[in-house]
Amino acid sequence: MSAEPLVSARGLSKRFVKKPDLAGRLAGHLGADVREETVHAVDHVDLDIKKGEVVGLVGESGCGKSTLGRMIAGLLSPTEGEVQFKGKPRDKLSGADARAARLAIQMIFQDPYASLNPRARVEAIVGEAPVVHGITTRSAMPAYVDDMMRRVGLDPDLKRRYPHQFSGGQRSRIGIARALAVNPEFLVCDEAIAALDVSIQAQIINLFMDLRTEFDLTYLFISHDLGVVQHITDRVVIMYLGRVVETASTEELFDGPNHPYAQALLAEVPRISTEKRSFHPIKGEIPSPLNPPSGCHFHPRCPRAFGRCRNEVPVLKEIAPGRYSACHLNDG
Amino acid sequence: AKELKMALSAEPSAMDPHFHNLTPNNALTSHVFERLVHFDEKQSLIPGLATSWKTIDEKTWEFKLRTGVKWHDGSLFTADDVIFTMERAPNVENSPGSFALYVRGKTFSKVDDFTVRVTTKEPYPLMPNDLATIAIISKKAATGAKTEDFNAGKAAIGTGPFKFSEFVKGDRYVVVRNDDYWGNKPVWSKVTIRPIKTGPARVAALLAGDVDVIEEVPTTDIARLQGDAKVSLGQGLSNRVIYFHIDHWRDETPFITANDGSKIKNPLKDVRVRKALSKAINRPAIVDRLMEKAAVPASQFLADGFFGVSKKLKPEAFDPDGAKKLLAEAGFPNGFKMTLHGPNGRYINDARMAEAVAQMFTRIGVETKVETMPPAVFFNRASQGAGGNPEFSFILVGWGSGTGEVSSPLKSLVATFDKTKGMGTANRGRYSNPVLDKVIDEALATVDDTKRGELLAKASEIAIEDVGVIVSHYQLNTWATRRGLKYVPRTDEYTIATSVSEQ
Amino acid sequence: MSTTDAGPAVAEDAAVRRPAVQTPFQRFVADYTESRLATIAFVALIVTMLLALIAPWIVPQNPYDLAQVDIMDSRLVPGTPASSGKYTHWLGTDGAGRDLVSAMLYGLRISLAVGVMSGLIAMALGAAIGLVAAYVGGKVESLIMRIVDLQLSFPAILVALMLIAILGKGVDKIIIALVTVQWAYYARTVRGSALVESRKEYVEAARCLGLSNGRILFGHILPNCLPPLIVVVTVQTAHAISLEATLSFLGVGLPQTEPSLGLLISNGFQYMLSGEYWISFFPGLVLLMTIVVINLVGDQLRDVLNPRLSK
Amino acid sequence: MTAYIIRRLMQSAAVVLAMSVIVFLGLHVVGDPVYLLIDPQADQAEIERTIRRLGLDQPIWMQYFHFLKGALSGDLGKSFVHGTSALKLIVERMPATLEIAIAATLMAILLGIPLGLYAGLKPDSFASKSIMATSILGFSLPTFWVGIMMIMVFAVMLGWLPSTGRGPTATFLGITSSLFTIDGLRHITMPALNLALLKISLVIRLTRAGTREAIHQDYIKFARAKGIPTSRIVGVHLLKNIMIPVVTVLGLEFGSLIAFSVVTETIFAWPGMGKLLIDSIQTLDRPIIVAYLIIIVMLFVVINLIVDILYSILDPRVRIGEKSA
Amino acid sequence: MSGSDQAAIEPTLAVSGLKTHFFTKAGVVKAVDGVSLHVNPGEILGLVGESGSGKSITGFSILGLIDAPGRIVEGSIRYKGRELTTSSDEELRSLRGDRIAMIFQDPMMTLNPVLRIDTQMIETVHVHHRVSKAEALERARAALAEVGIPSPESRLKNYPHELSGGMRQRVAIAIAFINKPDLIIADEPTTALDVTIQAQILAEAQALCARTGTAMIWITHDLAVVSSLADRIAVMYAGRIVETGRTADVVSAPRHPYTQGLINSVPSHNVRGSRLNQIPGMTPSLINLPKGCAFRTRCPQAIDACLEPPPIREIGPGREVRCFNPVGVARPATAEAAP
Ligand SMILES: Nc1ncnc2c1ncn2[C@@H]1O[C@H](COP(=O)(O)OP(=O)(O)OP(=O)(O)O)[C@@H](O)[C@H]1O
Ligand SMILES: Nc1ncnc2c1ncn2[C@@H]1O[C@H](COP(=O)(O)OP(=O)(O)OP(=O)(O)O)[C@@H](O)[C@H]1O
Ligand SMILES: [Mg+2]
Ligand SMILES: [Mg+2]
Repeated sequence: MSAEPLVSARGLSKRFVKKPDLAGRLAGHLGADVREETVHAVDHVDLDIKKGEVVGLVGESGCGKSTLGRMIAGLLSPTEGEVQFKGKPRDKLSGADARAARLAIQMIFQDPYASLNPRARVEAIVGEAPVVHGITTRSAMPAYVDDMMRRVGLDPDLKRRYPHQFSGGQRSRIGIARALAVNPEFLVCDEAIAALDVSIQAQIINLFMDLRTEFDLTYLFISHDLGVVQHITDRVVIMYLGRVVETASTEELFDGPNHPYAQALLAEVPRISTEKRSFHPIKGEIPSPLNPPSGCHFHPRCPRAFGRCRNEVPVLKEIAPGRYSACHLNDG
Repeated sequence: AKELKMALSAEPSAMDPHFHNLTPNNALTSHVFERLVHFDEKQSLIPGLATSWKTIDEKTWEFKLRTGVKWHDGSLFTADDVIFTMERAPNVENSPGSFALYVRGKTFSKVDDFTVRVTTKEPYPLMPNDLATIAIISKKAATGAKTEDFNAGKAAIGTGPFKFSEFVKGDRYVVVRNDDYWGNKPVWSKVTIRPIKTGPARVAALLAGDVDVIEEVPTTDIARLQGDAKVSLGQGLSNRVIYFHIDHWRDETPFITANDGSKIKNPLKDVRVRKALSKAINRPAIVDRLMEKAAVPASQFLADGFFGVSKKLKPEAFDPDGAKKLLAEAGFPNGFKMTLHGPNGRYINDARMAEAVAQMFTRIGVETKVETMPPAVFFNRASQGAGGNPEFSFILVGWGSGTGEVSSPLKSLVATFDKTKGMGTANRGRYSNPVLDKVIDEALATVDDTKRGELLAKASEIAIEDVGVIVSHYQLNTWATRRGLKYVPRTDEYTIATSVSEQ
Repeated sequence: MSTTDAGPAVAEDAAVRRPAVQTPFQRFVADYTESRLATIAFVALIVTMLLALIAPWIVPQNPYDLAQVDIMDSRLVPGTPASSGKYTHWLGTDGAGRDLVSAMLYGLRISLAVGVMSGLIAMALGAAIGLVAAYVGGKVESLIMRIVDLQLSFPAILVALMLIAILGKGVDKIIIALVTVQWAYYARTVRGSALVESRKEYVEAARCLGLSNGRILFGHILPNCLPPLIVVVTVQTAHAISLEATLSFLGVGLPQTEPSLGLLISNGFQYMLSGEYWISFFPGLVLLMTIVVINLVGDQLRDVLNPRLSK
Repeated sequence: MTAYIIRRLMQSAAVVLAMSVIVFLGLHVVGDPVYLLIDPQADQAEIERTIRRLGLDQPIWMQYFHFLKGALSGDLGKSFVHGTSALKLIVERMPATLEIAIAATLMAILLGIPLGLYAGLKPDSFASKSIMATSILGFSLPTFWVGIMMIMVFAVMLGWLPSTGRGPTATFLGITSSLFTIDGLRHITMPALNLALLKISLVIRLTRAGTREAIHQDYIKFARAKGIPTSRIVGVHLLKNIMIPVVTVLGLEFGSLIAFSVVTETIFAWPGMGKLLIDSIQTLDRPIIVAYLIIIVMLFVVINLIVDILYSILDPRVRIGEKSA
Repeated sequence: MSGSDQAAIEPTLAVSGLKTHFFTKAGVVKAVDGVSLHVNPGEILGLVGESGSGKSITGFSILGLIDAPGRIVEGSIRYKGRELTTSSDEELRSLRGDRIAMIFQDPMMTLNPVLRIDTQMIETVHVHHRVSKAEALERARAALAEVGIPSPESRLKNYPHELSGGMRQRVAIAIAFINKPDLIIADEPTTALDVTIQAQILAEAQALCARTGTAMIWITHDLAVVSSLADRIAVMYAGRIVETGRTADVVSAPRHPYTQGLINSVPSHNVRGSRLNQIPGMTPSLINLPKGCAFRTRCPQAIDACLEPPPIREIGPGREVRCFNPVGVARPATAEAAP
């Protein structure tokens, strides 16, 4: 692993704003309750991912994991901040560099059904982009596709088929082959295994890990399955309502989470046990990102919240080497 | 109490008799209002509210009014009402088409309560005809009244055989018997008039027993209704002739080309071509097949029996070979291409008529296309579509003589177009023949009926022989009633309850 | 690839392999032909179209050529021999003397041509606008969609009536009018499915792979919007044919001498009560059957192409 | 809600403006009814007088400007043909049209929903298949053709119902309508049915589709798992969900009912505003045409508003203008 | 209160040899093909299996909610000794929601979106019990309070969409519990929920069963969830139950190769960062299952005998397995990945 991060996020924010239109504003003047609605999907996130690293991104539904992943993959443009690729702001790149940066980061999607064009054959799905970008030629494309399919453990004979003729696990493999076909360095896997059966999940996780060693890939692995995250990642980033609350190496985190939210999250992961256990869940629900709680977003549910948590946003501080947490409790 | 329900083919727009000079309006209002002079079914003049009229000198007419006539509100009819009427008639607010034409140039003066004098600047023979169009209204009831007041019934106080009862525009118009009527009291105690525009719907309404009388029976249904025991028909000649205007004035006419589509000189300026076209028309076939015999082949502007028609003129015989020969003589052995324009839904079977005639022309080598359009569009373009001038080359039109004599079509259709003189106002072919103009002018200034009749006949002959227009047929008007009733057909196309009698 | 398990994938394949059915098209055909009625309707539609197409070569008379039509032959009872003696008016003649069989097939030609042409033009136009709206988004999209909404909330027949009143008669005019009233349906459909499709992950994947917008739009999104579009085309074509007939009935629409089915019916309407039923009855039957057949096909297409119903 | 209404009003104002410009210009190009209105024997002076009186002598933009000025004060101009206020003419005719439109809607609901429900609940039965086949027919039948046939059969041949026209009216709760008299009902049956035919088919299909979709929903299965009897599941759980699209579509289709009444009114000589429009188009009576279209737009705004309100009553998920929580 | 003394008491539900097949155009889908299981009062039975293995259909079969083209073709379902497969529709209906209740997977879909919570709760009471409206309302309120919904009165007036997913699932649970049933079938009720919310629901379900003595069948594909909740576990594969036993026994010493594979493929049972133990292949189509043991083609322990369908065998008290060659007893209890 080199010291220079491969991909980094600098103060990355994404806000979704729903502005009232002219009529709405007029109505507002007439006293109607018309407001601009803003969702802080991602709120000033800093993140460095080094080459060869597998970073897990966890958090509950709606906390902004996908949004962050999509910004890094270049599918969404950030409202604020920037994504750097190999130390350079990606937006400032142009020409061949820009394209290289674009292709270097690929995304693996959650839904194995929706992520494949139902009207294209596997061959076209995998082979289109390499041909367009001149990675292979049209005539060499079939052989190239065969190669890609073999890499992900698919029989190349199946390349004339359509997606609907495959099982969920096979579709996942096709999606991975498609990404691999443009020689990426970095894969953003957004819940890439969530839709699969347990027994198939294991196969795909193994495939990810094999590919990693074979092609020196770097991963941002978004998942809500902490067991999987624990198994395959080197480092974990925990988000809550758009903010990173804790970052730590996987081992350290699972040994002892620092942030109260991380603690709660880890405690509630069901694990195979021989004992019936009694649950002591944290109270309350995940607040709406439309009007998040003041101060520390977690304070209404936090068992250890105190006055300051209500008013002051805790900053992400290094509490141990390579370990960051955003909690006022750390201030003593 | 006997009730009568009649269905009209058009919708009267007002109960105000001066609002719009339009057949359905005039027919409706004549239930309630009367004129000084009345038309009988054949548009002959008979006494109305005036018992007699005469010329004092060439330019002065005197009308003796009927005494003892009561308005529906009980007051007495006098010369004041006549004077009032003549003042109001041309000046109705928002009138889409007023009666001004019939009042203009006439000065009315009251001699006594029951005598009225009319003076004109020029000798004016058509005085009684003109006054037969203007309904007399009550000064007392209608002073300051607007059209709405008539529609509401407030001002709709007449002297006629029926009294106003209800006016629901587009739906129904109801009148009830005037028991104090001076003339023959009507049989019907209540008359409901409804517009049903679609022909078959009208027939269906009659067959279903919803109405007792319908006007304008579609020609297609005449045969069937004749055989229907539950229905009787009344059919009579109308004052309307169907004819064609021909472009006489342009050297190159827009809708005629050579067979290859290139421009040619206007062939219609050649009388032989016009004659050929007239010969090409199979009038008996039209009458027979198209009009279901509800028409008569035409020889001139008005049918036999009307004032001023020529006895000499006979319908042009169908002669395709003769027509081809004439065309060849005129230098068009292979004919030419032409577009025939016509209205769609203005006259009985007008669109199909245009099509049939186009067939006939095509057979003699004049390849004819047909273009029909809504009347509103058609008449606009036919009158002033080409920069204020008639647009088309050859059109199908009709003319109904409101005055019931021949001067009306002569003056409007074939007299030279002259804005200032008010001649040739509907001369959409711009036919111009100085000889003819002279005869017409003379006729219009001749008060003596016999002499005028001769002059009018002569004018008709000139116009027809020169093929100023091509006439096709006179329409027959057909009414149908349920069995047991009888409708006396009228040439003016009016449907009025007094023409319905029980058998 | 040696390290991963090529073995199991092949085993999977054995289980997934489905018999016979291969391409989406074949699957579609199999699904469609499941309904016998719809299959018959499809065949009937093809036959109808063929008949309309080859009409000039199979009918005894060109009813639009005035030289071949004679007023003297008007309203002949079905089965009467033609005056020329060369053929028989099997279904009689109309009021202008046109042989009804010939007139109906020619009328069918016009009706179908009007329906299909307006459908295709409206589809091309609407699909392009809809795609642009979905793709460009923002102000342009909301403007387009407002216009579409307005167009759709305004009854087609009124718009068509007004347009024909303004434009005048003629096949071209009526096609313009029908396109004007129809494009919005296509725009809405395409935009709707394009939005759905463009949110699907395969489109994101394509963007991620650096494919150009045009390629994504036309190579990936558009083909996936086709199924609903096809359904709309069929339904709208039937609708257009019916609308043209209605306009002709109302006296605006097509020229008198070149009657479509609607105009034939409308003309025949006058003869309804006088017992000459055939003049409007047969064209009415043909019109009805044509519309029913198209609707049946459209109905089945809707069922077959609806992703919600297919497993 | 306020924003919603403002948006609607702005939209319709835009439509009215755009539409009136188009119709004004378009009809101006086509022509005017002067030659139809005046006495054929009228001379040039009289023609010009008429043109002047109708205001047609002014340049078109001036005419439009006058129209706009009038429109702002609620005056949509005077009919060329009738000479009276176009607005008044239309408003006078409106009850007749609304009457058949409402009767047709009622028919569509009362016939369409039960049939559609049946076809949706028992999709494979012969009766259901017949219902659906018939509904395709209902979809395909040209309105005018059916109208003619109805008159032929029910009025002329069987003599059961009056062929044309509107029956006597009566006033009930301040509303004057022919729906309140027996003879009026007899008169309205055929035209309303004619108008309703298409909508009945539409409702059948909507209801069926909704039923077919809903019965596979978890909430229906959950209701069954709660032991709710079928009658209540269909009558409450299912119906309330189906009513949402049905009411919405019917509401929106109300506009097209009014539009299609043009055809029905022509056939049945029904004295409504549709017939007025057709006549006015034929006579190029521009003020009426423009006023009609404006009124229709307004009517639509109102109908849409009512539909939306109904929609939000039926579907609690929708609250107009409410922020999504 | 765990089902310790099974022999002595009558089970709340006993299913034996249940076969539910779907007769589709493509062929007969044997969704449930010979399932036998039982639950005792107060006991939680975890029914685990991969997607499509027939878990839900088993649940629906018990409630008599199988629609055409599906049909229970064989087997018996006994509720407190009463045979349900031969009961009339009306009898079944009166049991449903009253004695046997069900909770569904997707909380967004199970509540009728256009009816208020109170309507949906009260009707459940009213169709089974003749009580006053006030009484029904009170029961509804109490039921909501019991599943931990704050301020239940005001919640009753809400529509489903006004509640969060977790809240909705709680309402569904409250509806299931409202008539104090003897048995609840919970079909993956937490799968769609977030971890923290899932934990809350699990806690409440557990507490309720303990309090009311209601028996429960908890259907899930997540062994982890069920291992911490259930007293006993039944593992399903391709329409059959392949292994049952007390949770601790099954988890610590799986006997069926499939169960073992399932447990071994869970990451936490593997050394971090190493390759996972995976079951090769995929779940077979239920239309044409491999002959004999359906797991045969994926099984590392398959032997020739597996070409015949294996019978279910009792291999210990309350412990059954459907395998000719079960995983040896010799294996270490914490079947970790092979070193
Ligand atoms: N296009 C958008 N417009 C408006 N809001 C959005 C948009 N995309 C996401 N959001 C909002 O941003 C927030 C974060 O969404 P995101 O999809 O990143 O969450 P997530 O952590 O991936 O959740 P999940 O686990 O459910 O996938 C959510 O509240 C979501 O509603
Ligand atoms: N109506 C039906 N027609 C045909 N097959 C059906 C039907 N319903 C269910 N099946 C089949 O029955 C099998 C079992 O389905 P079931 O819903 O019980 O699976 P499950 O174990 O609950 O899976 P999941 O975890 O995905 O909910 C599946 O293979 C399914 O395809
Ligand atoms: Mg996400
Ligand atoms: Mg399930």
